Amino acid sequence: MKKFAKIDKDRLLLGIAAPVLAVVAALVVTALVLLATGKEPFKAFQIMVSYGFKSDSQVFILNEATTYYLAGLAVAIGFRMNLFNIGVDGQYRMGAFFGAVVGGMVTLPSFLEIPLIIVVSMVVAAAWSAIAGFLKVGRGVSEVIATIMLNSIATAVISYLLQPGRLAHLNSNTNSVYTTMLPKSAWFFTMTTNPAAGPIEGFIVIAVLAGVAYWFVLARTRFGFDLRTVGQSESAAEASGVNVKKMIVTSMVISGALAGLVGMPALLNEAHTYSDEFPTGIGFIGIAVALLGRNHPVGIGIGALLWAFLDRTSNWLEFNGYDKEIVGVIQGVIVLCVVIAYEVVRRYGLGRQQRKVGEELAAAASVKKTEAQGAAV
Amino acid sequence: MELKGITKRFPGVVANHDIDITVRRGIVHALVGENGAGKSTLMKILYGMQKPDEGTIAIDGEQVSFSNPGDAIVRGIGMVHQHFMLADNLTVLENVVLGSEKLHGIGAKARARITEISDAYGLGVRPDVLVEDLGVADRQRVEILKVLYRGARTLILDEPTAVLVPQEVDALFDNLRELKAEGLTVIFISHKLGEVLSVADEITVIRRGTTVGTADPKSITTKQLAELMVGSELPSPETRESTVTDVPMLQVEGLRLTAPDQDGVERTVLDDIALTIHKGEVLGIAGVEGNGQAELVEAIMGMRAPDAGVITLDGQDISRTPTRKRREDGIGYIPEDRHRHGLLLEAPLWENRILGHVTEQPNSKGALLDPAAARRDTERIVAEYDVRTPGIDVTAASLSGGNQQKLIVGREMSHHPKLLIAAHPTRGVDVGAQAQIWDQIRAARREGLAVLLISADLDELIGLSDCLRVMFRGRLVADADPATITPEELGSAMTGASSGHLEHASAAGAVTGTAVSDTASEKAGGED
Amino acid sequence: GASSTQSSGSSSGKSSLKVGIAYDVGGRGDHSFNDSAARGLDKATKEFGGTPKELTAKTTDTDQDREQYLDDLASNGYNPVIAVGFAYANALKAEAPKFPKTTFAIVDSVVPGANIDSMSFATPESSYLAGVAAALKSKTGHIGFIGGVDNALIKGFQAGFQQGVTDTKPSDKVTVQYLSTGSDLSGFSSPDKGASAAAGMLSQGIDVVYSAAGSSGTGSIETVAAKKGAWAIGVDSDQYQDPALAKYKNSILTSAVKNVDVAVFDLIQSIHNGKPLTGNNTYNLANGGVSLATSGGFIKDIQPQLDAVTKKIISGQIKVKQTP
Amino acid sequence: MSTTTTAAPAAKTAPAKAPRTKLSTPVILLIVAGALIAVAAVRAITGARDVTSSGQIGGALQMAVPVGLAGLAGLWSERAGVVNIGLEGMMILGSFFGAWAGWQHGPWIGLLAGVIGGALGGLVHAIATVTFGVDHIVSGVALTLLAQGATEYLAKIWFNTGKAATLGGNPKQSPPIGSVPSITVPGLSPWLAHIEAHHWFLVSDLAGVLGGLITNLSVFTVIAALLFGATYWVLWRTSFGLRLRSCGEAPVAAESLGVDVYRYKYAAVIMSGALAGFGGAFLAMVPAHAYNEGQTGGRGYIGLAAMIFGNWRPGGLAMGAGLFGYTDSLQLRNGGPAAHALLLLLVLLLVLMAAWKFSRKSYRQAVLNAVFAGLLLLWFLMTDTIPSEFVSATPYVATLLVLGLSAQRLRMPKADGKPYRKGQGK
Ligand SMILES: Nc1ncnc2c1ncn2[C@@H]1O[C@H](COP(=O)(O)OP(=O)(O)OP(=O)(O)O)[C@@H](O)[C@H]1O
Ligand SMILES: Nc1ncnc2c1ncn2[C@@H]1O[C@H](COP(=O)(O)OP(=O)(O)OP(=O)(O)O)[C@@H](O)[C@H]1O
Ligand SMILES: [Mg+2]
Ligand SMILES: [Mg+2]
Repeated sequence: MKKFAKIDKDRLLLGIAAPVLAVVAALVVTALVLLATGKEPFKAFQIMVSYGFKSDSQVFILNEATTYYLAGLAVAIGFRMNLFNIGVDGQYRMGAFFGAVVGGMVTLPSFLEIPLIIVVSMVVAAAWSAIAGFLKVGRGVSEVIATIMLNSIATAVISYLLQPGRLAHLNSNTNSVYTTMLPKSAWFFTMTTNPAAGPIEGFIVIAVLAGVAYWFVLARTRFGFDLRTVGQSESAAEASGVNVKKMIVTSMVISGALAGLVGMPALLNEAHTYSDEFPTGIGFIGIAVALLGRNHPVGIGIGALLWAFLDRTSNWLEFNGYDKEIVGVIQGVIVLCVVIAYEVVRRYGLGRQQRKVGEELAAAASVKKTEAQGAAV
Repeated sequence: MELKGITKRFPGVVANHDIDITVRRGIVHALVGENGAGKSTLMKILYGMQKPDEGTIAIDGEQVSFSNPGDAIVRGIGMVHQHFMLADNLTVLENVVLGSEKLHGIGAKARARITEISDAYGLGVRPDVLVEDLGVADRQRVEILKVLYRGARTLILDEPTAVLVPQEVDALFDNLRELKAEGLTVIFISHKLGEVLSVADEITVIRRGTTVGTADPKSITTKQLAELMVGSELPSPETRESTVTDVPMLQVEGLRLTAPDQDGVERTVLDDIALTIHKGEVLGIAGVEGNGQAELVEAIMGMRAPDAGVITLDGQDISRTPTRKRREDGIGYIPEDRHRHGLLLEAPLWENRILGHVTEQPNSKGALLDPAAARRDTERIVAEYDVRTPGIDVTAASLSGGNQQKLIVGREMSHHPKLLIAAHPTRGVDVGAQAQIWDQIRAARREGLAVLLISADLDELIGLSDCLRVMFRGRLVADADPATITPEELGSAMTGASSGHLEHASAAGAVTGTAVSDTASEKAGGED
Repeated sequence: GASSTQSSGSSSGKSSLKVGIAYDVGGRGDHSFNDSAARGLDKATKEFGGTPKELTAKTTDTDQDREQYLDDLASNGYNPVIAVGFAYANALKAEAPKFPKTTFAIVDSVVPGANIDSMSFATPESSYLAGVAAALKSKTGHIGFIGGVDNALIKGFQAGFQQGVTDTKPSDKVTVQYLSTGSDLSGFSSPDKGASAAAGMLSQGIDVVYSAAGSSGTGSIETVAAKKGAWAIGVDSDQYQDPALAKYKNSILTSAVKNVDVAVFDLIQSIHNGKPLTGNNTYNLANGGVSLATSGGFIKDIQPQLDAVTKKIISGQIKVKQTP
Repeated sequence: MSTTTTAAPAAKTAPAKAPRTKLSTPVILLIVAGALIAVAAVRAITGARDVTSSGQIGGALQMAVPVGLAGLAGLWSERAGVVNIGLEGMMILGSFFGAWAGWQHGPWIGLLAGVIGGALGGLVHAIATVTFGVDHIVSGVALTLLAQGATEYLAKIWFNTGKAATLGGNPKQSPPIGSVPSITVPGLSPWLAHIEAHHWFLVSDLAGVLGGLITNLSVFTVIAALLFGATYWVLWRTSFGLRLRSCGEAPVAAESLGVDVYRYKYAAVIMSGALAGFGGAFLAMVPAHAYNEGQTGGRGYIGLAAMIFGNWRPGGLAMGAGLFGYTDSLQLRNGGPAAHALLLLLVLLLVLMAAWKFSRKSYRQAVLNAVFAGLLLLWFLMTDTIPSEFVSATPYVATLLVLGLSAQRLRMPKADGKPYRKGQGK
């Protein structure tokens, strides 16, 4: 038993080694870039850290990370079975748009209104994502390409419908086009811990629940086992009795449904309408966050927090005379370093384990042999 | 050519340990040893594909060091690998000239040269066909041509006969003798000792990564050679006491399967297959790989949807049931390729124990997994089936092939299947594990298990089966009684040279195919 | 390191003016209203000294982020704090009450509040004038409008322009082409698309092309410049003066200028003078907030007609449409 | 089993393979002619002249080149077994560095810099995927992210200061770059234009298409076209190409014949980056005269789709890029009406498809196609334009439709995207 514990501890250490390695590498690269462009790197890091840990920063980061986390989960569920859902971006926008439209049309008590909006959003996003799933299993179209095209098509669909006279209104004062404002009953609750820091958006609770559900389904259910099996080896999954095609569509649908949650904090906690300033591009952040977190629910959380931290501090860097675009460099380098580091560590771990198993077995064999010889004598 | 003190370590294994071999020019030198003994590794070292950790190689007295196969090729060494090294989507010509374009370019001159060599050795290779359109024997010839094209004087053939039927083996040996006559050196690897004795001039035996001796093919018998290889007496798969009942467990009728090939053209891969396996019966299927055995297994497993036909398991029509349900209903499956179909290599052993039986006890309760119970049961399997591992949390990839296979067998047997589909159950498994697996199959059969056995090892097939069928181009073309049939006779049917019921003819070499019965399997069952 | 911002410019000794500005997506250098705002800022800084602080939004920003920009600026003593773009409306609504002593401003939107200067621009009016100029200059009677992205703002440009053309020459035809749609903002930054659209128009016999398309407009201006006798009309700033377009300036008939710089400058000046501007300030033809550029002198010959129309618009005799 | 004796049994069950359906030159010409007739008919019926005008074809060509170069870049890399979804990032690098050198030293140096910039991106992708064995898609995504971050940062520093700023550079845009020379065939071009102006059925259409291809042709476009030919020649006619392709089909086999697979993969991926860089530089210098942030606009991905559409072959890829360039240019040039005319073309296509399926006895598919054709025809007849929002989605819808209709018959290099480690082949 002691042996297993040791192997597990090693695994944990190795698991942590990768991201740490990557972040360090990213810091080094960033420092070099800053130096090369004539800026002082250490002051920049210091600014980032001190600002990032202020209490209002913390609230901001939590709120931002909530959205990123959901996007990360949506992407990760695809990654877990080798599906690259690049289309979370289009999916969450479609979902949030129709959620906003439906929510604006009806006024119900909160306990009905909010779930209604969320469900509509999830269903629409899932349906949009399912198109890519069906194209993949039915016509063999790579989901990567299909979802990229669907992102652009989603943009067209939304901009067609988001017109005054169709499903939206024009505010001629602001030149902004928006769907009917959600009734107050659709506003999600917020929590205020420190008035100066602003409220924490209540949707963080849903995000945490989604993370727990993600973990539970994958690690503890038969369905999750089947899903992971497909991700690890499609052929073995097929032989073990998983209907791989069905699983592809199912997981695209689940991924899409999760994507349907991504726009909810912005809709239910912030804007209460879908307007032409609704945030776009979060799906792509989700990819980065999922990669950082290695598709693990806790890892994704850390990735989302890191990303939000970098976003937050980028403003302050700009404030302090740095070009905030440096954060883009940091983010790019971190992701690239992380994926490389994970691979290196994974391979090292696997090789080490094989070696260890070999050694232990050899030791066991020689013990047996000497025992046998002893018995013979 | 002299290899001295070669040592090669891989994570977890010492593949070669202080090996010494001397090969003289112009002879056929055979290298024998059981699976995993380190033969291929040694040859890859000689061919520059692997670097030895220790040791030296000398050619004609001159010490050499190869950093890649290119260096070896320059030295006149060529190798035909155990697994085909061909690009399917390239033409034969492209496959042959690849890497040696300097010799004759990649155009007309190369084509002429290929035709010339092909004619000289009677290989019959067509340069402009895509490799994917070739059968195994043709591919083998392309491999040999590749080596000859490079002007190799030393030819390494790593288990070239594994996928060939006896007649094709004879043709190959004729080619080898011709090469030898031309003054070429051939290093020949095989487990099939009869073949080795018939073609080799010298034999080196490797056991557990080291040379244990050399033998003279003229004076040694196969039995002695085998014992040298294994270090003890050879186990045998013989199983003669019959446990066959007359209760059918699996019945397949009129099974037809078509599948689109690369061009999208539908081809018939299974044609009108009919067979019955009774409780307690082992039905062996012989056939050259690629004649539909894999598809038959997949159709029975539900991984492919047949176009026509009825499959009945224990009286239940399962023709339309999904794979998972079939497994729950009692089909156990030892797949042909354990890495592709049997394991999750990067998952721990206990998760591999769940694989394929996730809906069954003790792996899950309702929709939820029961990891604790699964782990407990994995411990049990590890102990009962002698899986050598330090624990159940190591990944499947870190186990050796034999131990991986024992885990799979243990897993499948733990669910008390009614029907076991065993495709090459002992392929790539060492002798000890092989015997264990055979024992387990026999034991289960005694308790009424029906087994569909597919194997390329004809001795295994003959020894274990109660009844034999031969598959050729998607059809069951012949049947035979394992008690009397010889591997040669079976081999002849596998090439399609004979069909119907195969009777053993005592006249040496003569194989007559005389069909006698219409329901061959019943007949065979009754005979036992 | 960068010069410390907290020093509030005391070392310069000239002024303690600290101007904070939060641009919309695109930021300084977008060839559009952000750029124009930046010009106003630059002019004010030159005149009154002080230390400006510039922040820029991203496409992924939510209201939360935008609030943050304003908060960072206001809480660090910047006054005024200028939000460029209607996307800041919600954020401003939340932030302005928190800093009653700070004057905020927002471009292209109306946000009520005692400490808020809402700057709106009557761009349809200047586009109307551009339409008049186009109609008078076109020989073929076929005129083109290229919009960067089909949002409400750009549709206002389209509406005014079309009206200007048809009011002047009812028989003239206006062809409209947008480069991208909805949240796909690439239409503002794809000169190649601008060029394609312009080429398509030229081949249909269109000889005056008005592009309200951010930096995509450079593509269309360039394409139009390659055809003899065809005119391009620029937008937002006087593109005749744009160094990046110096090669083609002789084909730039005029530009429908939106003087965000004027508004920004006005505001900063008012703070400098201690009398902060607040409330709803509309910049239109009447007060010179929007105008038609005259650089190059290509519309000299039609200036009388233009002036007449301008008068009518100011007097309310002509009502310019906001939506097509 | 009946009572027959010996004899080779059942040879008929596995029929001899039908000859591979390869597109021969006459067949291709026939397809092209058919397409031209169909388009000419659509023009005649709908009156949407832009469908075959020389301007449209010229515009399509210009739109197709960056996509085609991206696709070609993908082809190089995937033929060597490395999936390259980082093309977008490499194009960004190409446009950025191309413009950076271009505004200072002219378009030729700019082109060189763009190619080098793209190649550097390729190098990073190669290091990650080949040396470190990172999943190809993951690495590509990460690379694009990095390229975006790095160029945004550098643009702010390089284009927004000093001389660059005075010449019109700013954080989003480089100063203008000098023009790339272009070619117009004297005599022939005007003559074709003359014929085109008559709007004769088919003749004018043909003249429009030819005219579009030879009028005002940028030298960079010519180079790009040559690169297609060169790629075909290098990959399918030289030993270098054979080795490179073998790395994408069967790297272990290649290794066993002394091919240094890593080296070829590196070469291919760097070449891929260089081509994508060319595509980016083209964008910054031919249709525009400056780097603009966001200029590549997802063309890297579209290029990949074009390559898949083209079945990993230069000819097919050129057709895919052409299709994209055609729809994109059409929607930009003439918006709604032209896209509306395309509907009719789609109807024709679906009818043909239905007929073919019917002859192939897959009735369900035939009916499905026919129903779709009917619905589209109805749409076509009931309206006379397409909403502008959907017009701009035309290229994406077209790509998806085409992939959906063709994807099953495609064949990618066998080891494409698979990890390969030296000395680990079994
Ligand atoms: N690339 C590798 N990495 C790690 N271990 C390896 C590698 N190649 C071979 N081995 C191991 O080295 C040992 C010797 O393998 P080798 O292939 O040489 O055996 P062999 O005698 O050819 O067996 P077979 O008869 O099955 O072909 C085996 O345990 C094998 O698993
Ligand atoms: N390609 C490979 N890459 C890495 N490790 C390998 C590879 N092939 C084999 N190994 C490792 O080599 C060891 C032995 O594997 P293999 O299955 O060949 O052993 P074997 O000697 O045939 O075992 P057994 O005697 O049980 O059949 C294992 O630790 C396995 O993980
Ligand atoms: Mg082995
Ligand atoms: Mg071997």
